[in-house]
Amino acid sequence: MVTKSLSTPTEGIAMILNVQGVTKRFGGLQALTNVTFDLPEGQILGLIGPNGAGKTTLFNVINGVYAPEAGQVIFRGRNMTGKKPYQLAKQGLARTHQVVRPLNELTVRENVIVGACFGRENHRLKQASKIAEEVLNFVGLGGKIDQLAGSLNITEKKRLEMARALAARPYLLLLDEVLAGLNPTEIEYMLNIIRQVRDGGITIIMIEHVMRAVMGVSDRIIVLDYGKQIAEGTPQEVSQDPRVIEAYLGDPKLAKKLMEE
Amino acid sequence: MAMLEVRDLEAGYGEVKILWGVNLSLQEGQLTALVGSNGAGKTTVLRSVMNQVRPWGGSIYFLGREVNRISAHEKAAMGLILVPEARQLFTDMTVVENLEMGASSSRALKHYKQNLERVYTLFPRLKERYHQKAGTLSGGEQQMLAIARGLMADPIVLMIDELSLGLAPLLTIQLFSTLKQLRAEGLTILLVEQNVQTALSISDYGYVLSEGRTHLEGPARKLLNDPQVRTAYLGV
Amino acid sequence: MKRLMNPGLWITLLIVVALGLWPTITRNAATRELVFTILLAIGFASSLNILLGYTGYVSFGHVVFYGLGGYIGMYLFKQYNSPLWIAVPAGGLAAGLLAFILGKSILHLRGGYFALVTIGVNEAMRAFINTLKPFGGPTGIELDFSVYKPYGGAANALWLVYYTAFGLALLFIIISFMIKTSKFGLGLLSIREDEDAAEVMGVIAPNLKTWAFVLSAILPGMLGVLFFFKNGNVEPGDAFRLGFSIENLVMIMLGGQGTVLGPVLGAIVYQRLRGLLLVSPLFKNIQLSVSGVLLLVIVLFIPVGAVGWLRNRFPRLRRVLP
Amino acid sequence: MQFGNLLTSIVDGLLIGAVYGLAAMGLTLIWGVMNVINLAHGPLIALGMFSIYLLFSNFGLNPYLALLIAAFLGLIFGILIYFIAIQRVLGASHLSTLLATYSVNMIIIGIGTAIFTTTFRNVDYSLGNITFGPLTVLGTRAVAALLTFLIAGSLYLFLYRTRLGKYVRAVANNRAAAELMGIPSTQILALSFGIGTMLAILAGGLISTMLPFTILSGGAYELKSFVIGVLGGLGNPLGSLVGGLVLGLLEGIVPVFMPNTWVPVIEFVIFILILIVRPTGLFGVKK
Repeated sequence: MVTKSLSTPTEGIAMILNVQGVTKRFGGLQALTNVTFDLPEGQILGLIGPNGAGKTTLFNVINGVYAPEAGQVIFRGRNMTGKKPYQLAKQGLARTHQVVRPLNELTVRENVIVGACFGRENHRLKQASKIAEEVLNFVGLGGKIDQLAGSLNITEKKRLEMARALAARPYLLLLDEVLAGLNPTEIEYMLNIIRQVRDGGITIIMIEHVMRAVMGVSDRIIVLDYGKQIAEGTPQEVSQDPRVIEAYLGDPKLAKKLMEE
Repeated sequence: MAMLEVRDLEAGYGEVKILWGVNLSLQEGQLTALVGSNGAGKTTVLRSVMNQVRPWGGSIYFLGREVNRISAHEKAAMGLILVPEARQLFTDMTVVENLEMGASSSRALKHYKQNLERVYTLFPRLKERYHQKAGTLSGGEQQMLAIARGLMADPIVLMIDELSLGLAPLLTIQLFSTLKQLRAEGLTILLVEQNVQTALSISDYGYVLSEGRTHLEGPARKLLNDPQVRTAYLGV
Repeated sequence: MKRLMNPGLWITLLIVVALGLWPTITRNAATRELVFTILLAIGFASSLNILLGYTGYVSFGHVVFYGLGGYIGMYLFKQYNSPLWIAVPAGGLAAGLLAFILGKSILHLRGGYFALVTIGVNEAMRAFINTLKPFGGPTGIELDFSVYKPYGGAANALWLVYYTAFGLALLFIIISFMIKTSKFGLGLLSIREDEDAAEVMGVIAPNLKTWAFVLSAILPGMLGVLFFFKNGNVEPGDAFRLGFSIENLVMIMLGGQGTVLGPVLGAIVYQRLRGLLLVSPLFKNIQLSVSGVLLLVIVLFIPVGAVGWLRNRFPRLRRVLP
Repeated sequence: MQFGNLLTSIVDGLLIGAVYGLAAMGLTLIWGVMNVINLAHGPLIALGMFSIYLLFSNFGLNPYLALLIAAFLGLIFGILIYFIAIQRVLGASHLSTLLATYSVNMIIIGIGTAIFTTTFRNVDYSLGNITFGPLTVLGTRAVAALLTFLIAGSLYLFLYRTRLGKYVRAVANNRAAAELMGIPSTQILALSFGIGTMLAILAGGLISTMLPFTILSGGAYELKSFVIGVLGGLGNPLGSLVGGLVLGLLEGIVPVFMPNTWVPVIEFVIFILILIVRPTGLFGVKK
């Protein structure tokens, strides 16, 4: 099984990521306000919140697409604030994108080879090709290996993004809505992959809207709303939190007020 | 007669199918809500109704006429107006210019003066800032301008995508009550929202979209208390 | 070197070898001149393809490397009586150096802005050399007939230049192929497809782009030396003619950008077509217009070029035609 | 150098600079509205020169009256080019739009060369000299600059005061939203290309009354238009006028201190530096 070889030694409760007071603005919009959390190695952290809450922006700050106005991102003990995405990739951070970004004119295999070649382990083409095959079989794309990435359907493209990220053999994996648009069977399949990856020792942060799934798989959950952390805890704790329910379904009091008017 | 009717709509991007059979029917003078979680395909419904995404299958009727192949600007000229997601204002142009651009069909031009006055009454803030560039407005003001621009087009049916997205609760209340007022004046409105409770609380009728299909429908108050809606969202 | 066993590479090389040996068989100076022009185009287009086709950056002013190389070579011939085997690499080196400096400063620009700035660089260079006394200013550098003496006279020197261009074209086709099938090349292709996504996967785009730029500049620099040595003189207007870059872009488009065979086929077809139009009494005067119509048809209807079209039409050819 | 000469040189530079600005306006309008770098701009300027030349030399028309006719023909021609060569590649890669416009360049230059050859022509028309104290300027230059300001002013009024002009700005700003508001964006884009072409024709026409030219002369003005466009902000047609004046001033002053041949070096180095540091131009709007 490929996940065995992905494992890295875990040392007690070492923190793989510390996000400290991260703040990010876009023009007048306050996208993130003072976001702070620590992530222990080997956990799955669920990141939830309504549309536009700043979840993807947080990912973009963690992996260096945006530099934050304030705060720090410490990855595996190193301050990586303001570093470029490729520098973080080389340090062992991989991610998938909310809107899939396949390299369309390259084959599925080549897409994954890019991940293996330029990620943390810096493989040669030949070795990378082997890794690509393994990882593609692991995510269930073994049969499409020589197709152009552009010709895959959305489910397959999501798996391809996953495979590309895994081929880099990261320490930390950021998953941005890998379940969105999948049917229940496909969601189950993907969750199974995610659990196996975690069991292989890779730490995961996942942004997800499919609640049943994220509640089932996460060790801990952070809820963002308007760029602020409004709740944090185990899935049970979070799902009981009135603020979370409010953030998702809207304010019942507000609704009542509107009805009375 | 239904003002806008969507039957078995199918659509997608590239080879990816997003909508698998959407049905909607807007009754005259009613406020209808289309709700659904992120990624359910709400925006795609609106985009295909306007032909910004070409429908793959199904039919769209506006005022009883089949309009599948009619381009967006012609539909707008007929009075079918979409206030798009993320506002899509003309950010380099002033507030009043944005409003002027709203009234670009000959239909809308006829009522330009009245509509402008009505919009300024609804949103006095816009009158104060009429000479400011739209891009420099706050999020709430931008949303007001987006709705106002839509109203300037003299809509017969007004569709609004994600009205409350990124807005503070107080502003949301304000805008929702404006919608109630417009409905009271007889405008037919389709409200597309992620925020279920608030959206359903002001609507007459509601549809719940899930995985590209209309999943549930019914009078808004009934849906509001339907446990299935909650399940569809939180999964708990 | 197993990957060198690719049939597509050998087809490409075979075509160029057959073309290159044609004047050797006919021993005809006119044929040689014709084929020399084609080989020049093959080399230039194949080099530019590394940047345009593999990396996805449109360099409109690529002729700047050709012109600079030409001037450096001519200066060495004139001032130091330098032999060809020093001047040619020197031209390539100068072009590579310029590309390196430029790469570090302009490759952060994307799309149209990059294309614009390369035009600006070419024009600035042309204007600068126009003022440069050691390079002869507006009149440029003219060689005495005596420079051809060490090569056994002008006739022999012309053959020598021809074979050098031939050899370099072959060499750079192999290099272009090696790049495309290497890890470096895969990095370039990923930048072409989606630069931001590539960086997220760890591709150090700024460095890779710079090296692609340098590699695409070296051969044009060397070819510049050969051409102007043969020509006997160089002037700013000839050395930095913007149209020359664009003609090469057209060849790449015609054959298929991003493929190894594409630029070669494109160069042959374009140059032959141009030759035919020039001698046709009907089209002689509007040769440029006919080429323009042709270009427009390609851009509007087959933007992937001939080889790209074949690859899309017959997916099996993807392996055979790299 | 005497003060009078310097002054004349500067004023001359400014007068010509204004016309450069007019030439750049068309280029930058098209860039701003549809994000296309029009490489056919130079030949279009040359067509402007030859239209005036033909109407003046063959029909004896007053050059300024000829300008009016040429402008109208330019508008129609531009709309035609849009539908034939541009519409299909809009939104495609930059290489596609660049080469599509370049193919138009080749077609015009090819036919133009076949008809007119590349010998120099000039519109033999004079308005005498105008003298103010130590300053003497050619009448045609003064009129050309005056007309440029008039045209720039009209363009401003069109874009900011007329409904149609506002549609152009709306489509440039957000094409999808314009469609949703009932603005027929395709027609507006075609019109914009027509206006951009018309401005090139007008600039060419004015230049033809000042300087001799060939069918290839447009190329130099196209390059200047790039420099001006970047100076004034690509996509900001009125910034072009300022950019043109700056360039003209530069061309007026530089020759006083160093050989004339340094002018293009300085121009293009400025061009490159601005692009590297601030690609949206000095007065550019952020896209």
